[in-house]
Amino acid sequence: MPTFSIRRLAPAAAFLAALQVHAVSAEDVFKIGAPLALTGGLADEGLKQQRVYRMWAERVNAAGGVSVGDRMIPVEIVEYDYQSDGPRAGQLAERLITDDRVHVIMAPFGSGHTVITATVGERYRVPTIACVASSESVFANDNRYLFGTLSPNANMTDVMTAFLQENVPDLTRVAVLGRDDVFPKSMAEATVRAAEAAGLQVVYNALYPVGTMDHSAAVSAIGASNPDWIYITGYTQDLILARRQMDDLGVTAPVVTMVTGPAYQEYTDALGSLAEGVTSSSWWHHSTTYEGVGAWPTTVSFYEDFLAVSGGVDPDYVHGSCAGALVMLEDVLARAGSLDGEAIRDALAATDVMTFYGQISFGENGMNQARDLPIIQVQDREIKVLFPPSIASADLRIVAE
Amino acid sequence: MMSRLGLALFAGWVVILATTPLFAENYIVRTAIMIAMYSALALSWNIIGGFTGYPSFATVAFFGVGCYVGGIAQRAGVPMALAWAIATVAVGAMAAALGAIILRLKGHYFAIGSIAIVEVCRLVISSWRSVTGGGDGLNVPLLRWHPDAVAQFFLLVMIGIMLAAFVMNALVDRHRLGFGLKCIRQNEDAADMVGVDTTRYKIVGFTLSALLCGTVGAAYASWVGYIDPTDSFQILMTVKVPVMALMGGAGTVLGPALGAAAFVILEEIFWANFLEWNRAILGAIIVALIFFLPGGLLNISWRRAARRLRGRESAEAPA
Amino acid sequence: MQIAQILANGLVLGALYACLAVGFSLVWGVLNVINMLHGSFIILGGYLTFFAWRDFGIHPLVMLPPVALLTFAIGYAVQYGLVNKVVTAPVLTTLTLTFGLDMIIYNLMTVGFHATPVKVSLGLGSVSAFGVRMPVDRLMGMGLALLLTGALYYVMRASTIGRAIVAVRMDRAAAALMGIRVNHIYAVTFGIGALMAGLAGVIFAVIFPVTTNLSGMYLGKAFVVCVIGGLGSVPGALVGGLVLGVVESFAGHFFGPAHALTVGFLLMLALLVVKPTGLVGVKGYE
Amino acid sequence: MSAPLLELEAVTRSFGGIRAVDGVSMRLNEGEVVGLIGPNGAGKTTLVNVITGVHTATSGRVRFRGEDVTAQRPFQAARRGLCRTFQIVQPFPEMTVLDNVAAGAMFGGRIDAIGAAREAAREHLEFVGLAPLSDKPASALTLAARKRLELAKSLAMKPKVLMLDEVNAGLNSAEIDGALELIRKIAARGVTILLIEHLMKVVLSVTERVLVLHHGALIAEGEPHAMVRDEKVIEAYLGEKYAKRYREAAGV
Repeated sequence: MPTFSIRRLAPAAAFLAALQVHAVSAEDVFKIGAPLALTGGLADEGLKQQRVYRMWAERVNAAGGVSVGDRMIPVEIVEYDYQSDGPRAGQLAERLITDDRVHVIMAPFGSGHTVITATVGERYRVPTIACVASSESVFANDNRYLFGTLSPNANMTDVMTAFLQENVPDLTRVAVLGRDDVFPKSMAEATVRAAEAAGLQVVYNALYPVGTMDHSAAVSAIGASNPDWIYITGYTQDLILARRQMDDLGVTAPVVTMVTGPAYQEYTDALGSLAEGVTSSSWWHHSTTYEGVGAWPTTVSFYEDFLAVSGGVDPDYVHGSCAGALVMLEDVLARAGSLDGEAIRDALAATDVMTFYGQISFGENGMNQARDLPIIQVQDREIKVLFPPSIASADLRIVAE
Repeated sequence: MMSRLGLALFAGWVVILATTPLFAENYIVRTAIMIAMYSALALSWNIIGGFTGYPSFATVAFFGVGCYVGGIAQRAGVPMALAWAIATVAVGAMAAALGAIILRLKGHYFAIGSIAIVEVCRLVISSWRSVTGGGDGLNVPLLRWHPDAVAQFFLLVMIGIMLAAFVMNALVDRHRLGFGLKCIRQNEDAADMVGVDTTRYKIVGFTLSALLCGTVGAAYASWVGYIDPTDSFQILMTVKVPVMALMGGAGTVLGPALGAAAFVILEEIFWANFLEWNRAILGAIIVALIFFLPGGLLNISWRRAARRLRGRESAEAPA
Repeated sequence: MQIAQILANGLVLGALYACLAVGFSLVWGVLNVINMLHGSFIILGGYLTFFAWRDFGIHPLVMLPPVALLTFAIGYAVQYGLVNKVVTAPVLTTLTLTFGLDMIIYNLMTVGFHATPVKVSLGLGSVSAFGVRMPVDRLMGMGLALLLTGALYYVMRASTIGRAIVAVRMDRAAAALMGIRVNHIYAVTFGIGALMAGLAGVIFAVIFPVTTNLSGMYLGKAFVVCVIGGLGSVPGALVGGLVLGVVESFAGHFFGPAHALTVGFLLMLALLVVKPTGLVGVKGYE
Repeated sequence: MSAPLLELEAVTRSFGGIRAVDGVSMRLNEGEVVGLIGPNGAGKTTLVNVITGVHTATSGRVRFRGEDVTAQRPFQAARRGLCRTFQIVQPFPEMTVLDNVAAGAMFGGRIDAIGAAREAAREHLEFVGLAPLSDKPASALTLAARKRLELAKSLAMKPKVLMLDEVNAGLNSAEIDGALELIRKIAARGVTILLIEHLMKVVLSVTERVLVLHHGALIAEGEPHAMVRDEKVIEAYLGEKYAKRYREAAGV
């Protein structure tokens, strides 16, 4: 029997134990845990969250920290990379809570990984704030410690359907194509429900699976159903391809909406003139003009601060929502008066505050109930806000008769 | 066979794993759970990949289907342990049925067939929305205990499955079935001529290699509390498991468990310290493994490594 | 009218699938090695084309020769230096080796190019004839794909290197006796495989977004095309690609996009069982 | 005459257009030692493959102890005691010599426990004179030793019919004598043997009856010495010209 080499492995196990970082848990630092996807498929979104977390921490610490009750204490954000791997996100959430003793966790991008992190948070009674998870299913298993700054999809789709019916004469036929993935799927289904409720005729309704490399079949079918309104959801690369293929196959409609496409700068960069006229609804846009509490009193102040850091790249709803969540936390801590998990949780539940990101007030299931979510459109290579009227900067343009 | 020393050291290792909650933080306990889980998967793979020499990449299909059957059963009110049993049997039946089809293929074609099984399972589960929640994923009822208790419980569960896989390996190794499977690996035609019912033996081997993967999947679903098609059918896992078995020594009884432990520990160390480059480093380890540990950690033979490095296994090497 | 459009979509997509898979099929057929790096070579070709176009304004067509040379060199080096040493080892070894190498290249590209999807858009518009509307860049892509596949077929049939590769595929030992330096030929074959992947990347950069996330998907497609068409033969990859393209296009139309991929896979599984050598494949290796 | 042990009725096997085995009918009785000769490519090995189920007969019947086994699979043939050795030796390379033979004992010979199978294997290794090499890997054996290993392996399968496919090919004369001695000892144990052979010396000294195959068809059958002089057989082996010259020389 060859010599058995388990002995050679023993030192490796010891080394692993030593590696484990010892954090001094003290009451004088407000620690936020942030499992982020810095590598792997969701790396883009993870890096966006990381940027605004650091911006906020620097700005707040420069101003002496956050006020908790009567004390001003510094903030610290503990980051780990979970490599866009769901199970590892849960593992890291546990490490943040048990080893780093964080008071609050910022959930990672996307509804799926948010649920995994929130489940761990719930077990340890540590509040979890999801700034990029919008499908109701994430908040459907009555997790008292989970709060989301994105409003439910239904808010967005009902508002958009109503807005389009008002501004587009004889809008009757709508075609919906969604990506079969947690968030894009719920947006597509919410739109179908909203359209039927508003009496529109849904002439095409299908989902395309993850891993679809080509949309010709779906786009041709949409063309054949000659809709007045085309509504497509998916990640940026799906939407870039879909828009190209619509142009390739000569498929268009008076209103073309793509969800969360135009909200990202990569979309307009990659498509150039093709992005013209594409509408989208989003949770936030930098051209909105809100005023509120916290490190960034107005949208413009956040926008300029961001441009300085990003070298001219515009912030999108991911940046807005996550920065808004942190700003909201300042208000929560002031009301909570202590760093105890339950106190923070109760203060979070009672939150009803205005921020540069917009209104934040959590409903029964922990989701932000803010109503008037901005509707945007690409006009002359720029993003214009069409709704709500209070911050509208342009009128809807019909894409093509 | 397996020496007394090997068995003793393995028992010691199991004791260390089982007692991590006493001397380490939850993060280490969680790593121990992952080690036990991957050891069970690697040991299960060993039956078809190690003993029989059929390079199967279907592990994650068994794991994923185990997750879903266990999760759906639990959501329907079935008690946890029973749900796991149902998952095990269901995955075993699936493996037997699919095995009968793809085990007629050999070498690369079998490997591709096993990968195809993973993709078909993922596509079926993600499009069967009414039952599996499709792309939305599925919430599995959670154990409402104290987190430390939950971690310890699942540590013992995974270690239990690992031991079951270990015992299965040892029994098969001593039994006629193991002998026949090894004949098939060495020379399938000769095995056929010598009287081994190769088709039936391969199907039994394939099913045995699937059973406990189903159990692991179901237990994992109960532990994590949320499963979705992309995470439950990760291509990365289905390649990692054979690599772990190779690292330890495929075809031996202890090899896969040793390989899984070494791989998970190395992955944790590199991932924690080299943030951006951990995937490349892991890749480098795998490449190094191919050249310097041809037989795996259990039978380190520098002679065989030297042979491979000098190109004795290249196309022009004398026969 | 509809049927013509669906068929056209399928054929164009099929030609692209063929171009994507032909290099992979060659390496698998001749070296009996499953090259997990194939997807990453395509993405590498795509990124090189994109950055040349965006930063230096170089038209993708001009990028074909440089990308071809670079990917061939990388392929040759990887095979000669590493894969050759274990090419006679069992399936699991070579597949794991190329998988490890793929993780390294994937990580390098993700750090180097970031995963944000990027795309070359030439704005060539589309053209329509007898009821079928097709974008010019896709037609160009299809034309190029068929041209490249044809060129490879010609090289394999007529050039000395091609004859040597076919000889090695048929009987390695005999080929060696005929004075063919087998290791060199293997490295050339792997290099050609990488070259075809790189060139597919150039074409794809104009049509599809380029991001490292897609490398796994391209690899998956190559598997399916090879099994359907048949291994190691250029016509096999062409037939496999066209059949898959048309099947997915019609399945997407009649069963909805959700099932297009499933139908493609089931076709592969069926063929894997009934005729593992594929529609056109010859009883070569295995 | 009791029912023949093995009976072939107009067995044919064709690959595409070529009829490798063409309407062969023959019988093997218990305890007989029969030779099967014929030029290269006559279809001898294909016939053995058809009998042992490696290939299924395109038409015709194969009966073993009265039971129709035409569609049997190789492992069923082995378990029924219809055993064969390979023309190109097929050992389990990395397994020890002992385990190679134990595999035969366990599966063909249906001994369940590994220990008992190894015991039986030791006896067969003694019998063929390979006992000293029991613990060496099969890949380390010389060609002659590997041929004996094949013999030991098929003996371990408790064969009723043993088909030896050119078991002496590649051996030198001393090794052939050794093999011949072994074949006699096996026959003495009452095992029916079908000897596929080119070496006339072996055929003449061991077999009682000889079948001659040419282009897949049985062209002659009979007593060994007569077969060797049969004109049709010579023509089959050496071609028409020699047959004519032989006829003239013999003044027939």
